[in-house]
Amino acid sequence: MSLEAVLIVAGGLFGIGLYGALSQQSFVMLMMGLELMVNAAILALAGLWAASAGGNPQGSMLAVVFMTVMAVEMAMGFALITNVYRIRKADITEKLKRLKR
Amino acid sequence: MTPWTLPLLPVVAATLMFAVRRRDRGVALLGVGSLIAVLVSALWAAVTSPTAAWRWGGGLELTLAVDGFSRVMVVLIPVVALPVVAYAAATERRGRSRLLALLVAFVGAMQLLVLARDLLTLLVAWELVGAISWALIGHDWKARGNSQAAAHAFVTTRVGDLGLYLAAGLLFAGTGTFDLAAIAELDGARLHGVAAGVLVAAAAKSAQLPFAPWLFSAMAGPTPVSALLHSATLVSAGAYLLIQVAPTLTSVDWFAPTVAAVGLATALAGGVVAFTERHIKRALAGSTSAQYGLMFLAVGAGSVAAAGAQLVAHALFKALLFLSAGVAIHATGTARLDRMGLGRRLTWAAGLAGVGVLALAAVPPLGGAWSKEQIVAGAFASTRWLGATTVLIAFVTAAYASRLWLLAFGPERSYPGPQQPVVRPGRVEMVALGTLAGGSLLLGLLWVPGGAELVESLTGGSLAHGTLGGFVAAMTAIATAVGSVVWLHRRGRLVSPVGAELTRRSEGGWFGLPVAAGTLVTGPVLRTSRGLAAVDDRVIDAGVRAAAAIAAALSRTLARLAELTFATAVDGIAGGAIRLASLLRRRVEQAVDAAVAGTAAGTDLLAVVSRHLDDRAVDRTVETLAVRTGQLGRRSQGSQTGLSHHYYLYVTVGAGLLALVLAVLR
Amino acid sequence: MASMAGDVVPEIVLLVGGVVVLLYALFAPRRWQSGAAVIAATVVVASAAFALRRLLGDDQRLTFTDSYAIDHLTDWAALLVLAATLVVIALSAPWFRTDPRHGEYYTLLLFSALGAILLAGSNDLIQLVVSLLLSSVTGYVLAAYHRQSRPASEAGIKYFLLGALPNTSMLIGVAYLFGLAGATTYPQLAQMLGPSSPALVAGSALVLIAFAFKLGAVPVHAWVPDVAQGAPAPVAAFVTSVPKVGGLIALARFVEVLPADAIGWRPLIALLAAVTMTLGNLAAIWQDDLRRLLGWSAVSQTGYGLMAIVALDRSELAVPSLLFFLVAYVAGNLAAFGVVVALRGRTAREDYDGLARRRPLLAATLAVAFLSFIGIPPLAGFPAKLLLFGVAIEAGYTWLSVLAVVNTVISLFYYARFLAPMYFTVGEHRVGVLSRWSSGATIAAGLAVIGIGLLAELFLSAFALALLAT
Amino acid sequence: MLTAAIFVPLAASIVLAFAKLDTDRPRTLLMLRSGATVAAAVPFLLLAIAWSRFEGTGGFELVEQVPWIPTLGIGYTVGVDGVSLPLATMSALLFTVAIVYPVDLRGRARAYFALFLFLEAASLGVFLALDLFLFFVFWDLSLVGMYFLIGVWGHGDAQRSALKFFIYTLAGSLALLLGIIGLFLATEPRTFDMATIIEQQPLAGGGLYATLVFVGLAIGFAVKTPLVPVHTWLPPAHVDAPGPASAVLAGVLLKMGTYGFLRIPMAMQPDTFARFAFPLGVLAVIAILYGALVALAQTDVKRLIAYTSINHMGYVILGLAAAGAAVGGQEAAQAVALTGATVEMVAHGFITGALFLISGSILARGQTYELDAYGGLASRAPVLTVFTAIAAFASLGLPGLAGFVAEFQIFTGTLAVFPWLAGLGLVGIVLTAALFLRMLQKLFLGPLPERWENWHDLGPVEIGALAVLLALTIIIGVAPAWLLDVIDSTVGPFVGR
Amino acid sequence: MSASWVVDVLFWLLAAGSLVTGWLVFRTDSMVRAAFWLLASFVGVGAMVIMLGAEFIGIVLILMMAGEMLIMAIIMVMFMMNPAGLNPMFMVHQHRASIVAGTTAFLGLAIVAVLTSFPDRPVASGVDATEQLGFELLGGSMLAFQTAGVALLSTMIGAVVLANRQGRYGSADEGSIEPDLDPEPSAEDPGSGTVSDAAGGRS
Repeated sequence: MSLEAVLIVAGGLFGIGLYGALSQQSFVMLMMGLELMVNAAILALAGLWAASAGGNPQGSMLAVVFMTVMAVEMAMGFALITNVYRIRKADITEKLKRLKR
Repeated sequence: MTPWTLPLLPVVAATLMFAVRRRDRGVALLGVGSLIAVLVSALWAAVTSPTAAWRWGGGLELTLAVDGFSRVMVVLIPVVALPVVAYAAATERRGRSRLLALLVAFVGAMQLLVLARDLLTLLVAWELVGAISWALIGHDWKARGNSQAAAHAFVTTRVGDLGLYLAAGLLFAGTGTFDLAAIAELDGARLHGVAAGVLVAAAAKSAQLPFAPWLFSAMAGPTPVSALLHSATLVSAGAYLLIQVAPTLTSVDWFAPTVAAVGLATALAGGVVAFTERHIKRALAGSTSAQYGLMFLAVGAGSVAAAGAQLVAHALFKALLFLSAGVAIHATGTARLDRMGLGRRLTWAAGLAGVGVLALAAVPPLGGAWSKEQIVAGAFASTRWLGATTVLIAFVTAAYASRLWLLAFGPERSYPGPQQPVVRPGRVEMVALGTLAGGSLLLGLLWVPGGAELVESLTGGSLAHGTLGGFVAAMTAIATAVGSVVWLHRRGRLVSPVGAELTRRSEGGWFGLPVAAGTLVTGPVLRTSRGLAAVDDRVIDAGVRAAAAIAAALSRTLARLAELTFATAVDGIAGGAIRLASLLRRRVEQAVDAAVAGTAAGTDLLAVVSRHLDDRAVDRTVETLAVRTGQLGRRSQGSQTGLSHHYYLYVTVGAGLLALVLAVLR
Repeated sequence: MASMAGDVVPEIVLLVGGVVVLLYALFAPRRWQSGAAVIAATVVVASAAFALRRLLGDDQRLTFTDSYAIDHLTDWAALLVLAATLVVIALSAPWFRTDPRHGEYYTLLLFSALGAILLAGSNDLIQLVVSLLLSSVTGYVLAAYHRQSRPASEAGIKYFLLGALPNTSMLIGVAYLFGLAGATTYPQLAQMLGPSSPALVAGSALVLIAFAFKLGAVPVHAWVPDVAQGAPAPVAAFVTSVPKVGGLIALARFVEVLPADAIGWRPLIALLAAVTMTLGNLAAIWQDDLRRLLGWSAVSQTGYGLMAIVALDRSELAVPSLLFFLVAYVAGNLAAFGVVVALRGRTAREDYDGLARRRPLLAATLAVAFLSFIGIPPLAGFPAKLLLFGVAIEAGYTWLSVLAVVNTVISLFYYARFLAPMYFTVGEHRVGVLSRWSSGATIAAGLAVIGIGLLAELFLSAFALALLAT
Repeated sequence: MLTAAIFVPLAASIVLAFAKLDTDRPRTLLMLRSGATVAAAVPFLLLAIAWSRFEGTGGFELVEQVPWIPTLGIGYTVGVDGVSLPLATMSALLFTVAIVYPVDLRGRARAYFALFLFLEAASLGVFLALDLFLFFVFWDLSLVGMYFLIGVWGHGDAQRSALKFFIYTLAGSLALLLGIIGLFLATEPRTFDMATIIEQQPLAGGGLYATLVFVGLAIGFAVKTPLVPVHTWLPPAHVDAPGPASAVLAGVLLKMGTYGFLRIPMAMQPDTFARFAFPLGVLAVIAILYGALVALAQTDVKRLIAYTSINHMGYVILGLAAAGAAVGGQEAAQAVALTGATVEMVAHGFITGALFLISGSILARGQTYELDAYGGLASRAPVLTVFTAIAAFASLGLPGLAGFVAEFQIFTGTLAVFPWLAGLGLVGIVLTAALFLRMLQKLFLGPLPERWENWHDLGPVEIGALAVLLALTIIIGVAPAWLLDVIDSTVGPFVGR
Repeated sequence: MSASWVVDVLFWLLAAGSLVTGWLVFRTDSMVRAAFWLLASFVGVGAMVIMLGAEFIGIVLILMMAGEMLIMAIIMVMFMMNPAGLNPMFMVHQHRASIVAGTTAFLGLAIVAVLTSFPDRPVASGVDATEQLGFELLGGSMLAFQTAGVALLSTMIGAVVLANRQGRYGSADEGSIEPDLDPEPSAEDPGSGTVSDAAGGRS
């Protein structure tokens, strides 16, 4: 369970998450991709905290902040999706292209 | 009293005349009166030799002086101008006040010219004379041709003015002053430049080859205008300048020969033109060129004094001849020599004109003969063959002079068509003619011993001692010429003599020189001008356009290549991960694609470039720089597809590039 | 503890004020909802007063165990943000009059301003992340605040989507930087971030991407025109200007931490500046929608602003030029959007025909804002451009200045596309205005644009004292 | 006093912009016009007083200095020397005349006069500023003012022409700005003050940096001057602008380019300028010949005059190039060239100003600029004819009129430095003669077309306005000492005579 | 870090688990199932975090995700079409580019992981990370903590504003649109109460 291994796994999660964020049409699925990316960040952070930062509590704090980011983004995302679904009946990105050029 | 009176008095008078132009009598009186005043002050100035200066600042100063030959000129000008203006006042009807005012102003400008002691003042006067002559020549402006002729005259003489600009600038560069006397201090290239400038200026003003044809255009003006222009003013300026400056240019070895050559050529050519021309004023104009050619020849031969004497003599008889021509034209209503023959009907006029013609033909004891003898002497003193040529010129001169008189004022020849009653000249006209004829006769006094010394002292030059051989040769030539012409006249072959076709090759006469000028100078300039204007409207903008187009095409090419690279990367990696098998085939395909697309892009670029370099038909007002930038703008807008997942791709690729840049650049 | 709280009084005032507004909005009757605007304005003024006091106290240092800088930059950012917020409040009050959730709007506005201020002061990765979060999340809601407007909802979600990806990606970057340095505060980072390594490159790149989002710089620029066009006009004015204040100053602090000899942040920022200003200008050329035009021009203005970052450490004037640019830009942007608000959201180009005759003052304000963006003296934009060009040249980036000049010329074209119909043609339609308040605030912003230009000394002499506290 | 010269028209402009006036009433309109004229004339009077107090010490005089942005070494500094004083005075006079000149106001009289006064303030500011920053401020403001003048009161494709003018010259002015910044960055301590920079000579060493700065400045001024090939903005701007605006554009705004050359690169980096003097001279000769040749082919009277402006500004640049070149022992000639260039700026202002005003009058009466549409007007409009003839002859450099003094000096000076360039440039004199005579002939001589039977001669206001300009043209042509001495007081020290 | 093989095996099992479940999120036909796969992935990561010594963080992560996924599932059932995966669902765009991007990101981060020599500063034994976090929250990072709190508060307000249609005065959305261009609409308030295209509609 070396640091490299942790970071590689985190990289894998990040890659999967990015794939999801880029490829999914549905807003919800897209956000799942984003969550996986946060997931990866937390894992990497935990690894680095444990191996390279000497357990600096700022790392823990950072992890809390990461989770806050995740929570806030998800909540806000859902609120916005709800809103846009209500008046636009849009649940995939392709339906929102009025604002362009 | 300063010399300023001489130029300013006429100018003020002219202004006044223009102001009171509604009162005909007042204008005429004012004109004549002012000229008399000028004459008086000129005589006074000639005696006292005053000087004056007018500071312009910035290192510029106008300096005037009445000394040397200008003592003669300041008197000569009003002397000639007076009868001419009186004649004009008596004969002209259309725009009389304007004409008189301009004539008087012209006298003022000319006075300034002869008073000038530095090149700046000279140039000022030189150009003013030219400009007023434009107004005088184009006096009858309602006919379109006249103003064109005036413009032609002005522009041609202005080419000569460049010579003076050149001379003035080089003189200043060399010596820090414009003083005419300072020319002697110059050396090297600047001296040559000054000499060339002076020569060009003088040649243009005095209607020497190759500028001679402008005098024909100048015939568009009323006859008094021609009389004044050709005699003591305008045209004489060139010869006057040479008389003033030539002595300081002796160190320029090519100057004198060139001046002589120009004069010689013009004298001969002008003589031929005068001999063949059917239009009386044009014939006289040709003779003017020829006579000034003679003066050039004299200057070139080193006989400045003879040139000066010839200048004075010519001024008097040429004014007389032009006014006579005016009388003749007035009498018959035509300027054609073959329709005249007024000898029986206008006896007095014919007689007075005869005086002028004799002077022109250099028949002793007239002053004209004296001065020509001096020129012959000078030429012989220079080189033998120059002397011989001068004798030939004397022959030609006598020939056309006698032809002119015989046709215009000689015994009436029968020609087809009804005899028209002639209009008789009025008293003022006859007085004017008489005055000038008197002046010409008076010059005969030069034959009196002491005349030579007087001329030498007045011009500051020296006269060559004439040889008897030269004199006899010249007299023989003149006599032969007169005799031949009379003989020809009897035969009725004088109107269209041999060689007429040669000189009248074209409308403008002068051996087709105007046509040549048109083909060689005016035409190309105008064509260039129109071409450049077209270029300016299209191509300079098009240059900007082409640059923009190239930029756009480049950006397009780059974008295409980038797209290609991106696609290649995407497809390549994805293909590798998903469908290994087809990788090779696809790669090859893509390479081909890339090559094709690259070529296409290149061709596109080339096409755009060539189209725009050759693009003259595109709406010229279109500012294509903006248009091209605008197209770039639309292209940029195109990136904003409105689709979030595209934006996500931008972000992702952008982040990758960011990392790359961070890693690579420092 | 008390002393630390005393360091951030302006921020606390904003926070408490936001809560007060929220409570008011929850309990006040509907017809008194507009009172929330008054309270919010009062809060802003109070906060600004405290910020001014902190500025005049001239105590530039770090606080909260080095995680927050209370130097002049933060104070100026606070004052600028608060001034902008005040104008936006004046613009919003009449605009949102019909909205039943009128009150909460101001809470979010105040919190968003707070986020921008905290962002400007962030001197720690943790603080940076949360400040970005606060600033962004409030922005999303504000952009979508017209809940029955299709464009607004679309703008909101696009803003969110475009923000979520960079903000998420940033996290792993922050983790790397933390791992490399073993700490999160900037002083420690500056000390510990050593030689170049892939983690340093990746971490910095991912954090910079988040900054690019906040500033609307390439490659995360796409939200700007959409939000400018779709969001409620006062909000558009707010989110295209206020976060930029916090973002640019935070970016300045961040890049100062990166070891310049290990990674090429300077050329990178220069490149971003170049691409951003060029793209923004090119895309703006044919816009027929004023708000969208302003959005694109906001993108290009970000590019200009980044020039000051490029010159950090290489020119004494880099920080003053950054601040002055922000002041000039915010004033101009508010004035321009203010005109849109005052004209009841009028945005199509043909609707501006002959405006100069119908509404001369508003037309003049828009013209002044445009000319300031172009950089015509003596308007505020001119000293800003002068300084930016100057510091870029001094930093050895002459090419960037030349490019900026070319871009300025291009920008003239699209501004003139609106100026010309306003002044040169005769329009026949009626032109309604929103309210006296919005017009007044707009014209005040326009006057500010002129005044800032003329009284540049006032700002520049003060900015000369500003430094990045370490 | 100089400050007042700038700010009186500015204040008047602001007052007019906000005044509530019913300009549809003829009485109000008359009052408005008179008021604007008075406001425009105040700077002229002030500058005339300044002229009387001018001592000609060689440095800047009547300096008024207030710190403005001391942090950046920027001050509000105005003052005059022998070059700027004549230019500013000429500008003030030309503005007064242009404002009083009748023109179709399109029902927006208030804005017209306000804008004109604003433009006057900006233009005077450019000539009077002794601080690079201030200089640039006024420089750009003049662009804005002219943009609106052309756009609103122009005719033809006015909007496009106005935009082209604005974009083109803004591009130039931004190049200039980069140059100014370059200069500023080189100073130590940092300053925008012109006198200090001239004293410091910050870029005396030359090198790439100095060259780049020079190139920036030169591009800026060349566009404004304009030199071929960056002149294409000028013809459309002139043709579509209203007559008085054209007069001001040619008479005042173009001078800013040449004045800028003299004031900034020549004075502040003479070494670099000297290195580029010959290429600049070549460009000038190209402009001279090109402008004249293209003008010769024009069929549109205003375009024709516009192109002669290019030609004349070529003379100015030629003189500047000669004066700035590094040749030993020709200081006297260089001084003459520089004086000539300055006189040409002043003279061209009066002459071309008059010509453009006349073209405005012609348009107002004939509704077209096409030369072929006219002819024989001399019989219907003698005053117009005489005035045009004087202006045209002045423009073609006839002695006794202002243009000659300038051109003679320029060529005299240049012949000492660049004889071949001067020789080529002289051809321009013949070409201008030809083209102006052609113009006179087409407009006024020959038979009168029937449609102009009822042509009105100039009105009293027009006569008065033009008479002022032409009288000065003649005065300068005949007795230029008062002008030349003032210019010489600066020029002499400038070339180190 | 413990050298024992048990830990290694456990780690790799968890790693493989979270990666595979993460992948399955985008490979399932049902959003609800996707949500649970995601939860599973998070649980794996949480476990790994705990193994790394940050017990508190790991547990919080798991708990939080559990709650969040439940909410997510509910929302999906409420709003989205095809919530329960009744029909096969595979809605993707720019698929290849996404794969490339994901792969490249992974490779890039793997390079970072392998090539970077992170400083070796392991956690000192006997340190209670949770306790330290507590001190950090209320000490050094207090401002950040407070800021995060404000962010959460804002999120709550925002979510309510956007998602809740009923306010204290009836419909909370009515009139939440741009003002009309015309100050006095001629017809009887046609804009209010209906969905408006007012602003961007003219794009």
